[in-house]
Amino acid sequence: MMPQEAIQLTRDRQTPFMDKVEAILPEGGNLNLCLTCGACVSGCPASGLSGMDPRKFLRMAALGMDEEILKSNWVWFCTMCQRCVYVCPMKIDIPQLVYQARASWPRETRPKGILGSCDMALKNDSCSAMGASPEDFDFVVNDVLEEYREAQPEFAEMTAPIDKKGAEFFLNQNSREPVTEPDELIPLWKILHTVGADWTYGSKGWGGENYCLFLADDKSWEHITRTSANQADALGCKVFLNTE
Amino acid sequence: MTTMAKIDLKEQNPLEALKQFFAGILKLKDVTSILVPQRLSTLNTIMPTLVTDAALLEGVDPLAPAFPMNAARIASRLTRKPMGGKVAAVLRPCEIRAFIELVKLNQAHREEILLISTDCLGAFPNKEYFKFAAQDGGEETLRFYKTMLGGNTHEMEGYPLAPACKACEHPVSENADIQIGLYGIKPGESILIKAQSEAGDEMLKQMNLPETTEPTGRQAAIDTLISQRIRFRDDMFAKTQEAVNSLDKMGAYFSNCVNCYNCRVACPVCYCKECVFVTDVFDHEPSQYLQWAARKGMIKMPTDTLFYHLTRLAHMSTACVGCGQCSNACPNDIPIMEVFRTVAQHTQQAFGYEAGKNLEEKPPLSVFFKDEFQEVVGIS
Amino acid sequence: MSEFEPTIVAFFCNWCTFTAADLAGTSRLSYPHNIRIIRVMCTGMVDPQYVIKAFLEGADGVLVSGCNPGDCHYINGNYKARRRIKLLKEILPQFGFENERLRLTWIGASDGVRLAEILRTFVTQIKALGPSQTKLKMAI
Amino acid sequence: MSERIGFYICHCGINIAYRVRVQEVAEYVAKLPNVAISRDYLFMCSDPGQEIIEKDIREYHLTRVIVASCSPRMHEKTFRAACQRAGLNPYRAFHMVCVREHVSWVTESEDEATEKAKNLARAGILRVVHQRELFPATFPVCTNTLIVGGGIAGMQAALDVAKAGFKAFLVERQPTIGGHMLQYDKTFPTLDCAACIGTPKMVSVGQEPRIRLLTYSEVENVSGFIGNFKVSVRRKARYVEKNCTGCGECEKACPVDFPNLWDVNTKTRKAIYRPFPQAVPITYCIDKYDRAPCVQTCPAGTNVQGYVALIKAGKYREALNLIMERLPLPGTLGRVCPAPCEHVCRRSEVDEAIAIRDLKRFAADQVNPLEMPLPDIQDRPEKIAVIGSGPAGLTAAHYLRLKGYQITIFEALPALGGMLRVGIPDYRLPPEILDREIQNTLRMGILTQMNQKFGVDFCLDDLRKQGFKAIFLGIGAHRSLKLGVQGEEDFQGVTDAVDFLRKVNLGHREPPGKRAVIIGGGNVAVDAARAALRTGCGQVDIVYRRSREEMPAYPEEIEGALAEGVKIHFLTAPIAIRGEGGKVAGLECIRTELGPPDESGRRRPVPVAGSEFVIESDVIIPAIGQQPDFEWPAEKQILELTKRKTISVNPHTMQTSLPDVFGGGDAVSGPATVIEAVAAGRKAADAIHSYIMGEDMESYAKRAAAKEPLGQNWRAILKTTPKKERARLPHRDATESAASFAEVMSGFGETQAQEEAARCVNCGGCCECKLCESACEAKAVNHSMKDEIEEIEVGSIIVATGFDPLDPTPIRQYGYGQHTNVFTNLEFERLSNATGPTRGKLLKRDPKDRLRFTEPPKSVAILHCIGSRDKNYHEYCSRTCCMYALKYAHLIKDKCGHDTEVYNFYIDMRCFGKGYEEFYKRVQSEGVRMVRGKASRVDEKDGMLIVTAEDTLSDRMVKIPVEMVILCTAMEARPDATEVARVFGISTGSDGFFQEEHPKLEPVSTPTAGVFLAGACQGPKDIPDTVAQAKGAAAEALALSASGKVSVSPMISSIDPDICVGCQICIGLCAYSAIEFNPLKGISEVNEAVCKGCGSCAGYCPSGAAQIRHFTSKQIFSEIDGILAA
Repeated sequence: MMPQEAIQLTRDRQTPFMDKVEAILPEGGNLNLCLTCGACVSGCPASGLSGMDPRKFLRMAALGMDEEILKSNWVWFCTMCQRCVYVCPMKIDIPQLVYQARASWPRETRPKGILGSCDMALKNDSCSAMGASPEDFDFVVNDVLEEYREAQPEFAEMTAPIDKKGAEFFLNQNSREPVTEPDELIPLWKILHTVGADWTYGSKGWGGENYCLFLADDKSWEHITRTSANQADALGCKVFLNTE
Repeated sequence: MTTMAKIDLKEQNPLEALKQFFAGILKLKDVTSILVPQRLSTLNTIMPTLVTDAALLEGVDPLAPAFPMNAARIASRLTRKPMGGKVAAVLRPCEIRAFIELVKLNQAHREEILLISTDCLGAFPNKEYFKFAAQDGGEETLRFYKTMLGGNTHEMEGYPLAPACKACEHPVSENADIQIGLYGIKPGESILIKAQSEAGDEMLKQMNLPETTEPTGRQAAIDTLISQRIRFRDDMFAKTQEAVNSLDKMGAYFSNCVNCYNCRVACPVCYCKECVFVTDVFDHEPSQYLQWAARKGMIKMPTDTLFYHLTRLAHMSTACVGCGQCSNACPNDIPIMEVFRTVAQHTQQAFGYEAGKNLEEKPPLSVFFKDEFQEVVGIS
Repeated sequence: MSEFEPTIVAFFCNWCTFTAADLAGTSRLSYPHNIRIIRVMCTGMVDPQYVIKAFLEGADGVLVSGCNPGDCHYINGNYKARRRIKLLKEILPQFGFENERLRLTWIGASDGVRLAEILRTFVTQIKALGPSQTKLKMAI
Repeated sequence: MSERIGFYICHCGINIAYRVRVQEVAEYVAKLPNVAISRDYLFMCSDPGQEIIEKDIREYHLTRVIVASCSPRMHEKTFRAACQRAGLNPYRAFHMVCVREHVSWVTESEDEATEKAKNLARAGILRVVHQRELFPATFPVCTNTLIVGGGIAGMQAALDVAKAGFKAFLVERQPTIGGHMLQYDKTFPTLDCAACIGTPKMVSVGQEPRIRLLTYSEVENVSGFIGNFKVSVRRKARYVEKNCTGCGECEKACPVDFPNLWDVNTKTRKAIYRPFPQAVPITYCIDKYDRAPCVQTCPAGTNVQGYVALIKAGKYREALNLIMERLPLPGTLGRVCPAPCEHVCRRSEVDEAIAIRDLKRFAADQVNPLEMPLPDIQDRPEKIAVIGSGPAGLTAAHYLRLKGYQITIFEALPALGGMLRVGIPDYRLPPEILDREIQNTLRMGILTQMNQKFGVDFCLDDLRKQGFKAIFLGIGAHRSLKLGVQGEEDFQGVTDAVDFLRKVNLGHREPPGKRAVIIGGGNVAVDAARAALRTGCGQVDIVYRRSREEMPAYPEEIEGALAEGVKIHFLTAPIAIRGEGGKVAGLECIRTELGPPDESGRRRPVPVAGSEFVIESDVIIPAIGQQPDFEWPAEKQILELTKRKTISVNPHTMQTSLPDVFGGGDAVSGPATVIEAVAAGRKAADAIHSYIMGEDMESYAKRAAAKEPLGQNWRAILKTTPKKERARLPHRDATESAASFAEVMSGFGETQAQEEAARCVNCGGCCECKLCESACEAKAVNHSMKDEIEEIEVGSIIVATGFDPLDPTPIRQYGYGQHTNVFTNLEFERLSNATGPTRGKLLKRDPKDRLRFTEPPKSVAILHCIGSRDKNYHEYCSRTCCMYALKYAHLIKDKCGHDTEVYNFYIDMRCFGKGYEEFYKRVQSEGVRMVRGKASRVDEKDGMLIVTAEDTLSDRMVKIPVEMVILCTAMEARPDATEVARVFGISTGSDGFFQEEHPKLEPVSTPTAGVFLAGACQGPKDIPDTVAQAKGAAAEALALSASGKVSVSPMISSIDPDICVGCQICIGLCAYSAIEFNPLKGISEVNEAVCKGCGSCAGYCPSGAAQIRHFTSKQIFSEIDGILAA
């Protein structure tokens, strides 16, 4: 075994990556405050994967080892669960660091699964990561609804509106259900029906999952969120219910 | 409580009736004297007089369009300390409001004074009045009385009312113990005597005048007049605001000012014994003037002109009753009243205060509360 | 042309805001140099005349700052100051002095960080307003 | 040049000079008018620096001096003194310009800083020439010192003050001095026992004649100024007088248990207590709150909490005596009371209300009152008539007899007891219980006259003639209300419930018919139904207009009736009685539904059209209400009635319209509960006594009406209170019980009763059973003690109010409060302490009972920095935790054995004190495992606590199972620190602790002269630092006392008499009432001893007559001029 190579720190060693992230964070987000207590590590589900953990990641950023951390594929193991922030005594926003590291990857080199799902969502106005179109969604929802209303007379009055103007709640929907498990749409409808909620899906932006966020693709993330939000605004809904 | 009496006029002359009425007041058992405007025989002018002898009420004329001074200051002098008897004071509504302010500032006392107020017909600016009186003298009060009650409330024979009067929305006093009503009654017919307090009521009872009720149409006449005046006033506010809303304009507005401080001497609510601007705080070292001049190459002399006016606004605008004596007093004809009323409108509204309205309302800067004006604090 | 550098006269009460200013210094917090502090014992002694004087002499902004509600060393001086500032905020704008040039804040003795923040914000705001009329011209 | 100014700018080493070009500033100032000399120097505050000034003053004949250096709050005094030494009046001559805190330290650019310094210097030059001579006023100093807080800091300071020969007042909020230190076991690093070094201090404080100890007291208000403070101290009522010998007999007698706060709730104490055995003073203390809600709610004011506590303690006789202080019928009410007390019982916040009524029955069933000794009665000659022997009459008779009156009871029926006898069926209230309780009243010497109906057989005047001085009317409400339906009067078989029950209760037990229908939903209806069933009625139905939820009868009665086979028709109203051949044949009913609420708030039943139906029956028993039966034509006019046809009385005196006649019970209130009748009887008895004593009844009523409303300051219920199910009375089988009039429910067994009573959370604190009073030989217990306010005068004040440990419950990931064996540091201290719950043994908690401790742990994890160094809680380091954590590690090894595993989870070890690092080494060498990493969570698994952390040094995750976890919680400011700060005119910092005047140079002073700080109230610190600071604070106070005088700032208001116009607005604005009006001169004048110089007057005064010296308009204007002279 080779002895571990020492980190080369020189007087003018800079920490551009960390500075950049710090500039994004609102006041108080000082990434230099780390006490190196390790609480983040012991709460993190991705600790130890790829030989990396949140503390190490932050330390390396603090030492200016930008090359190493920006290359580490550990950032794609992070689930963005925010547990590290929750336990951190200094409230250090490590996920933001991870997010920015992801964003620094050339888009085409990012993990294929996430990348593909994000691209799918950009294909049409549904923003569905499975590429389902507004028409498909409309068909599936009405088909399932009709079938169920016939089968269950006590729910004969139930509705699952799409683009209902002025509804109180705007709901989005993980596209897995309409595409692969249409029957699983029903339980939520039943609850909404039973409590008498005035709700609607949107023909645009109904896709609830947001892989572009996980891809750290700001523009696409914004596109997807905006499509959804614009639809809710256009319908005049008061509350956006994110089901994802 | 309100009791009302009526005095019918002989030969349509209200002055004669008022003379009789004031003589009657002087006879009341606890009234020692009466403060009343009279036409001084030697001069063709009207000044407040303090009368104890009922025979010496010949020149009584509270209705003339002359307003040489705000007599609240006189009433304050008479009541600052116990006088040894009750004085009845015949004052215009704005004088009464100024008096109320002075009472709040402990410069006058309400206990030994009976406030009597005529419905105010307004007055000419002093200089205008002197011109007018010089060419006429004598009968003009009756003509003025008839003109003003006849519906022309802005001018007579080419002489306009003073702007302060044209903008005055308080032509009728609500605070006087006795209100002498003119508006809403056919001129020359009668005058209304209305008691508005316990003391006024008591007085009226003693005088044994024929009772009456509020003449129909009086309130409407007053309301119409007030709404005319509010229109004029608001127009005046707008124009004045426009005329002073920058340093240049403000400078131009006050450029005639020679720091004579006459405005503050004439002001009934400027109550300081010695204005801070004449104390040694403003007795600058000669070198100081040089330093100031050196800064911008020149200074206007005398200095501190705007400082003086802005300070006076801070000191008295919440108490300003809009009587217009400041404008009357200005030797260089600066329309001071207009600025002061315009600002007073803002400061009084800000504190929910109306000068001279109610003895119970504390002057805005004499009180404070924990949870108020929270919008003033902080920086956003 | 160099950037407009305003002059701001600040009346700080000895017990809270002046102490906070000391603390800001001790803590080496930096803020724009445009602030000129005049020490008063309490904001309750700030005569409206002081503010008028400062504006007429060319101040671009005036900041009066005292203790937080309930913390006034003299029980309630800060509340009295608030009324006086309210009064000035009714008068001065009539003559073209923008309302934002006069500020009242309450900054406690331990609020060094907040003090620096407020001073930064205030200077930025005044810079945005531009120089006061009296800065450039003689006031009569 | 009339003025000669010397200007000095300080480099402050490099602090100023690194940013401000000081030489340039000095050169600039030299050219300003009036400046005679301008210099810069390295350290102006140094002796040579000051000497330069003094020398210049003399040589250059300077009249004014300006120093530009640090904040005037720092060295203004220093330079003023220098000027004074050189012969100048310091206030006239000296002005200080701040170019360090306000310039060099906050400005980044050298140019800007230099410019700003010049500007400020110029303002100073202009200002200083307007300064005037001022002379500080000198006042004598009161040499007493007030010390607030009796912890180690307060005790030390008090002892030092006393040692120097001055008097100290030591005010402590707790009943004992000692503070947190006395809760600890050993102290680091020397491991000497806190009690061994702490208790001698406590004793010295207690015995020192120059220390006046005010424990259980709080400072409420401070006025005055340095050297002359006036302080009001609230001396909270201890309820035990000073002659308490501390023998502890009272504690043994007290039935009420509380968690002991001193032991951090790890064990219990009594309501009368002292926190720990060595407490100083030894005087006991009673923990009182507002009376418990049950006591407040009982109409009769029964001391519910008291008797429940006595039952728990097995003191049944005492319990019964306590009950009978307020009501003479405990066994009866223990069965039939609606128990409003249970509805407000705060145990329901934990699980369910205490079974109070059943406990009362239990107490009454344990003791036969007839076997108790007769009370000692002082006979009085006055005769009083009690008409009616129901609960109201009996109660009135009972308590009037106890006062000595000669009582005769007149009863219309052949038996005593009123509705208790003839209204309530025997299966609910066995006659032998009632008999026994009536007998107990009668045996005190009360006469009875049976079968005497008031208004028929006798009238009021008859009684007056017989010499009765007062009459109590308690004739009840025995007349049933009519149904008002068709057929009611027409057929045989309609009998009202009161009549029916009376007959049954008086022994006529033949069935009224074969099928009975009872109409109504109250207890009377259900009683009639169940009684009818027991007489052998084949089928019994109840018809009720509303639904079950609205039914006013007791739920258990409804359940009982249903179980016994009674059929209840809810939402059904009668519309007519059907008959055949003159006899009842059935009841025609109509279904109803509930409409909107009526005036009573209950939903109004609305008939459903077309839903009529008939219930066949031969007996119809209306039970829809009663009213009093007035059949006394002669007196109808003279006794006022209410609209509801009840007797009208004054609600406070129960006096009727006739002065000598009082009323109570159903005749006054209309049909109501037994307990309300008892309450009325009791109230009337008290009023009758006052009436006979000749008191004015109007003022009596006023006094009663003006009684203060009862408060709701109750003891908080601990969140850790374990749930426990409410005990239920055993039922007899329904079929069996429906067959006889024997009692349906039997009572509690003894264990069941005591366990049920133990569920009481004692929210009223002391239950006022007063057993302590009887137990005290010294007669020191005094339950009527009141809080007192003591005014004291002192010259200086030392605030030493200490800290609180952080409550770790909200930090959910560490499981405190969820997992039994997660301890806080203070809990661990108590565990380890010999006077703690385990007498010093380190034991685990029983998972089922937090108050029980089992065996020593075999492994322990100690978690550092809980709530410290944490932005979510406190950002500061609490400074003591590392060291006490090491101490715990040592103690565990020492007490539980060396094989016990101990882990310390730390971020950084901070062992900075004398001997601390050595102690760290020692503990490490004892085999304690140090894990460098903050634990992120504690989970419970298979009875073990799993601590998760990263060992950051080996870069590995660790999950360690342990049996015990100790959380080293932060020290934090007391929750009321802000209010306390306000009382003393000091302030708190952003960390919540009190702010010292200067962090280095004035660590014990505050901005308020004469008020000093000591100990952890100023910030987290350990015992050595605390003691050192206390000694420092004492030295400050002593310096003041020793000098005997203090000079106060001359910078106060003055009013120019020539300018003042006497408007007096300043008088209203002055917060200190320091201005008075002089009517002779017509001006306002300042009282210089009272004025504090805030300038509220000067800020208003339009003429400038009022000015603050040293802050005059002219001075401020010049400063503004200087700043703006660009």
